Amino acid sequence: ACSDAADKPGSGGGGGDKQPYVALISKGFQHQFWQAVKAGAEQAGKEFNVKVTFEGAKEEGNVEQQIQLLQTVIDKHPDAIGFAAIDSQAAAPLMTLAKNEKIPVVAFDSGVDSDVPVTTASTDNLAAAAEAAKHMAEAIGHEGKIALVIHDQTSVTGVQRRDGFVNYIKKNEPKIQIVDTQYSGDPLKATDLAKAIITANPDLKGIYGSNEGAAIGVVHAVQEKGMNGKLTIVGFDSGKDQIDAIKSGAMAGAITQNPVGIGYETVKAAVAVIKGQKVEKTIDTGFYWYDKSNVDDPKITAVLYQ
Amino acid sequence: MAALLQVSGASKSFPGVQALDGVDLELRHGEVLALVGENGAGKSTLMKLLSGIDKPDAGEFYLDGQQYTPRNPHHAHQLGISVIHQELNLMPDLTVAQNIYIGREPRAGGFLLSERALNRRTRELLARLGLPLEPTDLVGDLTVARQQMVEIAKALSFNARVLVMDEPTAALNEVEVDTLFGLIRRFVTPQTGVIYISHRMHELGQITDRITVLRDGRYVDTLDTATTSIPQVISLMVGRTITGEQRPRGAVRDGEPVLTVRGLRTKALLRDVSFEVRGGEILGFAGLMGAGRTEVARALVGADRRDGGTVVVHGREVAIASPADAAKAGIGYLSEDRKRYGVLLGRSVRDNVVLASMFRFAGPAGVVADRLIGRTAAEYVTKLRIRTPSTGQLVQNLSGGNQQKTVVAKWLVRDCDVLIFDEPTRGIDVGAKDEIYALLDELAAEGKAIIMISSELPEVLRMSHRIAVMCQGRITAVLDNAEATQENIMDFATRFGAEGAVTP
Amino acid sequence: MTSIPVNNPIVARIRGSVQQLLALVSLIAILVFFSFASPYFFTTSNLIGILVAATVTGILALGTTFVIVAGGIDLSIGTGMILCGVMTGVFLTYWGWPVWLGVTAAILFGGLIGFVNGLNVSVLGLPPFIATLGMMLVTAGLALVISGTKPIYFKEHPDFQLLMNYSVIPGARFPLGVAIFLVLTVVAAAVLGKTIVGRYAFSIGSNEAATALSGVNVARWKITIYTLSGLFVGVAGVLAASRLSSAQPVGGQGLELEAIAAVVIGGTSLQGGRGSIAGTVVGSLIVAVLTNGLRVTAVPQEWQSVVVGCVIIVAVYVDMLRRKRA
Amino acid sequence: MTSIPVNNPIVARIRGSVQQLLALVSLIAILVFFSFASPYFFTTSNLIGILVAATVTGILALGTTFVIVAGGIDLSIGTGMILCGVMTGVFLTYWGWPVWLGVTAAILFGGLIGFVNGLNVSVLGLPPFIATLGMMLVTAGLALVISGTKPIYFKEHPDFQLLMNYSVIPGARFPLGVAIFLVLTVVAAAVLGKTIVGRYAFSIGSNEAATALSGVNVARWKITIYTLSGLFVGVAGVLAASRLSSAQPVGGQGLELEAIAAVVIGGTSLQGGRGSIAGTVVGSLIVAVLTNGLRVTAVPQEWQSVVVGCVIIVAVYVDMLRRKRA
Ligand SMILES: Nc1ncnc2c1ncn2[C@@H]1O[C@H](COP(=O)(O)OP(=O)(O)OP(=O)(O)O)[C@@H](O)[C@H]1O
Ligand SMILES: Nc1ncnc2c1ncn2[C@@H]1O[C@H](COP(=O)(O)OP(=O)(O)OP(=O)(O)O)[C@@H](O)[C@H]1O
Ligand SMILES: [Mg+2]
Ligand SMILES: [Mg+2]
Repeated sequence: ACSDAADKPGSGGGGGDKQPYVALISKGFQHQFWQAVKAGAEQAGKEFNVKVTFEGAKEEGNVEQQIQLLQTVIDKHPDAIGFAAIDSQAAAPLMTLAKNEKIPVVAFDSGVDSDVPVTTASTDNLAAAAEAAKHMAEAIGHEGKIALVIHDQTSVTGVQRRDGFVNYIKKNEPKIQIVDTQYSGDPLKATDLAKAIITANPDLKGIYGSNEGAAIGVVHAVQEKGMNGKLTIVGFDSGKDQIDAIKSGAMAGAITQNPVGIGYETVKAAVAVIKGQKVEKTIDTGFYWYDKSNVDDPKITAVLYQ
Repeated sequence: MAALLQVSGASKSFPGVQALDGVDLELRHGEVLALVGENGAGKSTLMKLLSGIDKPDAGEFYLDGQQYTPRNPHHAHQLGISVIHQELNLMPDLTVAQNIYIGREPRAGGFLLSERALNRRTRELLARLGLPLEPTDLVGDLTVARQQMVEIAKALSFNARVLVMDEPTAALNEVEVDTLFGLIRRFVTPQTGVIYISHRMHELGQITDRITVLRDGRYVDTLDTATTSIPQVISLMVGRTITGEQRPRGAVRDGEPVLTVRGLRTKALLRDVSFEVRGGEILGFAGLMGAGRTEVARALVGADRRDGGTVVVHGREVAIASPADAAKAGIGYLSEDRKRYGVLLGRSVRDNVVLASMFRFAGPAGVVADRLIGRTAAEYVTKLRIRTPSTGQLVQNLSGGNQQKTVVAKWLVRDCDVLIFDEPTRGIDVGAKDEIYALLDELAAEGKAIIMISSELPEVLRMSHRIAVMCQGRITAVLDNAEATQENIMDFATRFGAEGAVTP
Repeated sequence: MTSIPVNNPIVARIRGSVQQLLALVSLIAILVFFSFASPYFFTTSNLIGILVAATVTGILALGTTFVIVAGGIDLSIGTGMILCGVMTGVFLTYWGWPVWLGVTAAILFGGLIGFVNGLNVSVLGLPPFIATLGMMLVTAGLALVISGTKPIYFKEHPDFQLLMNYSVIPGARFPLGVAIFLVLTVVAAAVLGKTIVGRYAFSIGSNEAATALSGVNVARWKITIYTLSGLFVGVAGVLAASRLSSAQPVGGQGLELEAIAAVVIGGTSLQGGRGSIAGTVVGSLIVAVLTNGLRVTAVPQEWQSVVVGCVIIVAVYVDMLRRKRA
Repeated sequence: MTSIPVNNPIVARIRGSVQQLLALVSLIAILVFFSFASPYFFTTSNLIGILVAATVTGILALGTTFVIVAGGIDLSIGTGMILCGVMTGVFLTYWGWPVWLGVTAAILFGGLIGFVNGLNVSVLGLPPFIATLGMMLVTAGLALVISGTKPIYFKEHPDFQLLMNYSVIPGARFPLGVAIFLVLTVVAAAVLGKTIVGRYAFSIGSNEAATALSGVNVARWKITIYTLSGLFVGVAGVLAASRLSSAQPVGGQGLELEAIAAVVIGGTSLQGGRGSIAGTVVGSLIVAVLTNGLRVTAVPQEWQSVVVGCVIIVAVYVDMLRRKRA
């Protein structure tokens, strides 16, 4: 019985001659951010009539799991792969493999440090975090103590969103002191963690949360501490809780990327490559600062997810 | 010449218990010394000191006149002391051969084992000892009796000078006891000696040379077996005289059968087992090891799979798929394997005594009446003379016989219509045995139907109104007490082959 | 030479309580240490913060104490809790049920998860590890499927968040959730210590075969015990959702180990047959205090888990030494 | 009517092998199912991919089989593996050791972790769950501390990645890592089945007290067994690092449950005393095939864990039914 199946191995062309197939491997899939990227990718899939699949590591930041996914996908011989590397170098052998199998790769989200991808659709996280730092500094009057709750200690986005923020403060804001940096992207854990930071630093003026989970954790911590309005919170990404917090003034504002756009551009670029068209080496999908003043601006609502 | 083994002034206490208090003991070369005493007298504790499991609080040991201080059981082995403990110490997941030679495996060099050599060596040993065991059988699949044989084989496989046997026959049958005595006689040479602990008084005359008596952790006396009568020993043990009746009081002939079993079958062994027990009657079950008595009980109460057969209680057929169903139908089963199926070792005496009847002590919201439980437990501790500092003592800290009494108490509290006692007096001292016999008589007099499985023929004869004899999974005879003798029971117990099955 | 007899039940009882008290010593030592290490540690608001942080895991640990005492294990409590949170969202937001009904239903849903675990363990006879590992994966997946991998917000019921956060002592910001945790502790202690369920849990954990042969319907009681644990999972899920005023569909994995660790640190044996609710509470608090203290003293996060690991080992070791001596 | 006697050792042996073969049936059923479900599944390259995916967890499961057979448990294998990977990075990249030396040292480092676990369990007498949970936290933290929370790349040793990836069968892309896994399987089976280490593992797991009474130095053998398991952790760490050509300082948490699950699915009892390496390998493959098959057939990711959970429960149940009947 098994031999029936063995007779038709995935010989080259993969998806066959009908619909082209683009497989996206992202860093995660459970968070809303990735769901938004997925939505963008699927939207493009419909538009350009290609089959799109989207998978990510179960635990964001688990390189091993991601490599596993990539391996499985390469074995299916799609017409193009979209890839958001957790660790570019760890993926290098598989990038080479994809190249040898003649499967074009489009990098997205944070880029892949390799010459295999034909293009990269990403946000400059360093610059985005610096923008958050700038707004934080303004909101607290360019002096005082602040703390950071970063969603992940080792991933590229975690590191860049921390370093971009820290470097900006160091370079431009001599009177601002970063007193503590702790790590969790789980809203419940981030809440307890931010509470401890606030406890230990009664004169704290602001906290920066580097993704949705970290940011809403900070918001809840401030609420539970009964310090609404006494602390400046700057966040990252969107989500209903965060948007509500901004509207109510609990949060000063946040940086958002354009996740739907990232997904859309990735698939669009992949389709172009499959058709043999030339694409730019980088596609900047941009980031935006949003706060109470512009949260209802159509340009902003277009890139927010709830 | 110095004694082979000498103990002087050994003392040992546990929280709340002075288990041993200045005990002396002398084992001579070439003798079998009996060590007797009531449950909790301290026999096992003394043996644990000798084998290096526990350290004495005070006292000295001498082996051939030289001071002997065992550091651990391994050290004791090396010095030539081999102990069969009262509780089995076997690895159920290993085979017979692997159990016997654990720690002394034949190697094929370095770390590599030679399973073939191991099994060959074991087969030789078992053949030499005349024990009917298969080296490759898993010990967990054996009955207690066979497990006991594995322990015996293991102890004899050492080239020991002193062999200590703590109630080796508690689970054995007359025939196997004879085999064991043969082994002991062959073991004893002018260089060796045996300490033999047993509650079966009639065995003492058959195998021992002298008898040392302990009472309440103290040394009482040492007597020559040849010039001593059993009542004499017993009175030294318990400090009073005991006169047991030899045969049951008048049988309750009429009356409805309380339990009727028809055509009980199991895949492994039982073939068409049918019998009935009336109210007020004690039905004894006799048979050789592996005859299937335990299996009848387990299949009856739903502990094992049944492949056929009906069970009728008080005239109504009951469906029994689990011991819970059996208990609901009024049938209680006391297992022969105390440690595995009897006690909760890590729980208190109190918890064990009320385990089978917990619902009686629970209020409407499931809240249990602790005070009532405590009172009930205390009552049975007194009634059965369970030697324990309090009802809160963990059962694992009781002596073997007192653990057994605790299990008996559990079923007395439950108050079933049908009680199946599988080796109920296993490890129980003579005095307490009589108490248990009296209790069984009392229960029968109350109109309960009682099944008593026992490997001690005198006990079966003493207690049962009728005796069912089993062989190879069939009932070969049901004898009235009046017509039963040790001889005809043994005859029916060895009716191998198809003919001779009876269906009453 | 002779030891003191302890026939006296009062002496025995005092000795027992002292032993339990002693388990507290590790906790107190940690508390004292951090009080000196940071001026912000021993403040009302921080101590309440610790209790809040301990609430969800603590409630999971309470329920799972029963399962562990009965010789089982439940790996599905972490993700099961997440699923119960999501179900709260479904009942309240998607289906618009009133709060009392939705919350009750979510708690019962937790009971259902436990009931299925109980069935798998006692009727199918699966090893608890496998049965509940399977359930862990199933509940983790279902939480994502049912929520559409998005948090569910309690738009219709802005008051829902009060369940965890409502201040029972005005001014002191002592949240209702913590009060519920305390009440559940008392309930759990009573059930384990004073009722037939608790007795059977101990018996089954101590020797399942002997308990069954004593005529106890072991299958039924195991199902009861897993269901009971599931109800605690349901409560934890509701409170977690209330705290964030949203049902988060991810996470939970790892919480089961944290809860089981709290139980075992509290002296309950994974072999079954031994344990106490008081120990579990102390165990939960040790973990919560340690985590909070390290954060308040701003120990770098990568060192925190090293320290927690070492302290757990030492705390349990010290506790064991004391038991041996007592 | 009478049952067949099994005194015959050959009959017994055949019966034994058939039983083990039967455990394979679930695996084969899953393989057949996916072969029909997707044309991409039953291809050489995908099957090799499955083996590659099974390698790291499989090696962890092999080592931990010994611990579980001996009645213990090891929760530190996942994060311990991560730490061994980091140590490989330290030895090769930071300290510039040659590959053979660095790899050997990293494997021995794994042994050291196991050794410490063994000490904690047998000398301090800690429950294995607590001892190894503590170690899990400690190793997770140390991996971050030592690496400075950054991956370490093997710049100096570009060949290091060949350890996992080198193709032993030219053209077929059959990687060396998988070959190592297969060799280790044979080694583990031999050690468990044919040596004194294995015998004592079974004996200790079956009845620790009785084993000690028989004069076996239980403490020493437990330390040996945990150390052995640690060596497998070391190998897994090196191969994982080689595969990613980088030492990743995070992850690993959760792998221990996966490995233990593989062991238990393979019929090894968590009570100790019973188990086999063949079973563990089949267990690992069931998990790997299932995970891969669901991906290849593009089952939505949120459903995957639901399916895996159910299949694990069913597979173990079916396996148990067969054992009962045999
Ligand atoms: N570990 C222990 N902790 C507390 N008490 C103990 C312990 N071991 C034994 N004892 C007590 O010491 C006394 C002597 O027990 P031991 O087992 O030596 O009796 P025994 O003579 O062998 O009785 P039996 O005939 O019933 O086997 C008993 O009262 C028992 O309860
Ligand atoms: N759990 C078991 N697994 C396999 N075989 C068993 C099991 N229990 C009993 N047997 C077998 O069933 C047969 C009957 O044993 P059973 O215990 O009923 O005998 P018995 O008459 O009670 O004798 P005794 O208890 O003295 O051994 C024996 O051959 C025994 O090997
Ligand atoms: Mg004794
Ligand atoms: Mg029997």
